[in-house]
Amino acid sequence: MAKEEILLMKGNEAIAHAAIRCGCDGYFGYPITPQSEVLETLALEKPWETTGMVVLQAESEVASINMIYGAGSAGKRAMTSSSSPGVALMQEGIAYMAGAEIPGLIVNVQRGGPGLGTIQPSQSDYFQATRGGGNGDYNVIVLAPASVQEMADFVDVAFELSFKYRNPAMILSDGIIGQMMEKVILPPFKPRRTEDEVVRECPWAATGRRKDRKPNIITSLDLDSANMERTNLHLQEKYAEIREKEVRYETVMCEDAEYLMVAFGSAARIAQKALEICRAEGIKVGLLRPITLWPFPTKQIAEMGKRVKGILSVEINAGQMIDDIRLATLGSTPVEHYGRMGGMVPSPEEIVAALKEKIINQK
Amino acid sequence: MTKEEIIQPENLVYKKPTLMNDNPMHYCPGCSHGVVHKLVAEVIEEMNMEEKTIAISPVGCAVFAYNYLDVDWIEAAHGRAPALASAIKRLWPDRLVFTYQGDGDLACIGTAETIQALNRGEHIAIIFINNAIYGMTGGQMSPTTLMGMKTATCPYGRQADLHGLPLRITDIAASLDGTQYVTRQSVHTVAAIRRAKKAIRKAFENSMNGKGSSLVEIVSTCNAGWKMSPEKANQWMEENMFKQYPLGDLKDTSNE
Amino acid sequence: MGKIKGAIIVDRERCKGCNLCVVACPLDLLTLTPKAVNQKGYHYAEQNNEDLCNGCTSCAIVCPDGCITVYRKKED
Amino acid sequence: MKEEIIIAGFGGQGVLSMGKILAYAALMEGKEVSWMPSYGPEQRGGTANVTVIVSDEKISSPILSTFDTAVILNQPSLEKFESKIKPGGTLIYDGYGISNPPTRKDLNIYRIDAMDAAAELKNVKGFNMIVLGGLLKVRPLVKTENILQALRKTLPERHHNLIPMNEEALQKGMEIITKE
Repeated sequence: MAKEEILLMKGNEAIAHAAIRCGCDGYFGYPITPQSEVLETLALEKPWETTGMVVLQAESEVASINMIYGAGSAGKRAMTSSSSPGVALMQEGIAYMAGAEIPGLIVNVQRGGPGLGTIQPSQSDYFQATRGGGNGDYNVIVLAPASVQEMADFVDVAFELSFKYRNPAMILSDGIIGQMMEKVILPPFKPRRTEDEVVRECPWAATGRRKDRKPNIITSLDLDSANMERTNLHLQEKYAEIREKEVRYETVMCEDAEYLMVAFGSAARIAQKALEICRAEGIKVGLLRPITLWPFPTKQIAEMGKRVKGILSVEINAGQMIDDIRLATLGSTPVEHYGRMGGMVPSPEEIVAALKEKIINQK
Repeated sequence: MTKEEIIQPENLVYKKPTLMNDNPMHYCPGCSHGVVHKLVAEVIEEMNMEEKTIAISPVGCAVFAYNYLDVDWIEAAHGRAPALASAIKRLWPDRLVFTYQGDGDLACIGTAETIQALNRGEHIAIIFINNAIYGMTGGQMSPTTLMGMKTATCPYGRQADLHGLPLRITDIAASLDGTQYVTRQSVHTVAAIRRAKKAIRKAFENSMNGKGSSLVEIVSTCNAGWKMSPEKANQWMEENMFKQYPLGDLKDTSNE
Repeated sequence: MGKIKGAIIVDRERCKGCNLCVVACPLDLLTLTPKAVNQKGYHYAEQNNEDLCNGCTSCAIVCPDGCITVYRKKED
Repeated sequence: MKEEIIIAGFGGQGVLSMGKILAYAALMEGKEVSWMPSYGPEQRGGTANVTVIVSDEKISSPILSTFDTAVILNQPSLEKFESKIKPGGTLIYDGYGISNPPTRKDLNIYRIDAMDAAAELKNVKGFNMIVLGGLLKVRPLVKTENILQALRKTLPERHHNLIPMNEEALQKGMEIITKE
């Protein structure tokens, strides 16, 4: 393939191609709408014949996440993808990974819930993704792509962060970004790490005990509470460092904004159209798009909160991120929510109307 | 000849394997786990795979196996060891990858992972300790608990209508096209231990020779859970367990 | 042909007194200490007759905790 | 320029692939594009629609509630989307199976009897290319040669022998579309 070739593909397909190109060692997944194209694309591309990447259709999401846990424990770059009900099943494995400090990538192409819900897009797994999701005090690094290009780009970003901090990372997408086609430039090829590189870069991994070291033991268990508290304190220190260093966000026309919309992923795309409509009417609206949902751009939103007359949190859910916005602004400005649920997607016009009703026209 | 004359390095005929460290094991006195741990360690040493072994421990009594054998270990979520092993073996094909699981872990919560990994013919070995009870949580009924056997959750004895029937998961494994070697052994006598060791060796060698999956069931005692002395437990096992779980190879296509 | 003589060392502190070696010894040469206990409170295994041991290793093989080391020498 | 298009019909009519070929051709002309399908559990049948946006500038929302142009291939889709076309916009519909034709007076309405034409050409699968030809006749968003180029890019090699048939279908569509 020529360098920098501009392609047209679905977000799900972009994830698969990016995985092959960014040195991913293994993909383990289970079919579920609307993300099945990830596994299908990998199966079609046969990366095991080119890069040596392993692709396996597992028996369940439970098995998939535990394959990632095993692969990551052995120092390998491994990923899975699923959609909301499948990711709910994976929470146990993700908690184990967080507890044992195992890197790995989970892609959630969200659909509406609760339960089996719908196959249509949603952002209602925000809490699950940003609060940990499983048991215990932990966090997962969460990236929210808003375009097919970002679906491709964030695979490597997520792996790098995941290995840097020895923490699971998630790409929190949804049926819109997963199913839509846009132009995309795939990332350049990066070879898979060699055995020596894995052993050198992951000295903690269970790769076979060389004589010059003690056995590497990967576990999240410690029955000694004092030890377990130390482990937790260590995790919290790590999370503090991630909060300090890894916040990513994007702003659109925030400089002169009197009102602010905060939206992530596909909702940010729709909100941007709403912004265009508002600006055409002379309403000074800005948009802040968190790219990392955890760590959340708390400081930046706190700053904006002091400058604007109100904030609308635009989410394709019942109002989840709004909690983080309110925690960031601490009452400095009114914060309201607009969203749709159950697979319904708000239109730009609905967002404009909500902005006027809930923020601009409030005295 | 004095004892001191005999106890000389050149006269050494048996000691615990080097891979088994000196950490005191948390297993109850007389527990079969210790014997199987020793066999696993001996086989790894005899195959010179100390530096190339990635072992997966379960949830259950063997959760702390990683404290006793000095190889690299990963402690899996309950029942998921075969999923971890599948991924690891595919990503590290030259490593010896095995799981060590009990009946609660392998035959109950992890049934899907067990059957699927075995039937995919993953080049892994599964060591299955079947003592017909949940040991670590205090002796509750497991899928392999015998009919009439009393446990904390079937205190009046296992009954078909209340609890269902004992699961012979090793027989299921033998029926799978993906398995090469499926055997049922025990470690209650010197002769049985020797046979069990051979079985573990064959399973490990199969996994290194790309010969599909192997399952070695060790019909074991849980004397504490069964509320018997270790000696009595062995006797009870011979009289009761072996009827439900007869010893011997159920399938061996590793030489075909 | 010379007689084969054996000797064992029991790691008393690791021993949990499970009695399996006692049962396994074909010559009935092992017993648990009637009174003495180790630091964990177990009556540990010891040989009741050191002269008769032939170093067959049965006791060591069945020991779940790997407490027994066996030596064997042919008498000249 | 920016054109916001909805293409809607029954599943199996080639709605999604028609949108994809249009988007691909626009992409090759250096345009920004987005292709957002309705997706459902049905593999065949049911209704299908796709929003295609072609623009000189970066596209914000791939999800729209109003459109510049609508290509309507069945009655339910006409009922759903007629009201969502911007005043002065374009509505193209296939007369086959439409019992209640469009009524709005503020639109440029075109009829294309693509289903009949496809039968006539003995190329039922060429239906969507006939429609696409009609669309390009009245909304020349991309060059025909780039549509053919896009077909070459998106069709598997073994189907490249079908490209001349598709070209014929495109031409047919351009010929038969009529303004109402």
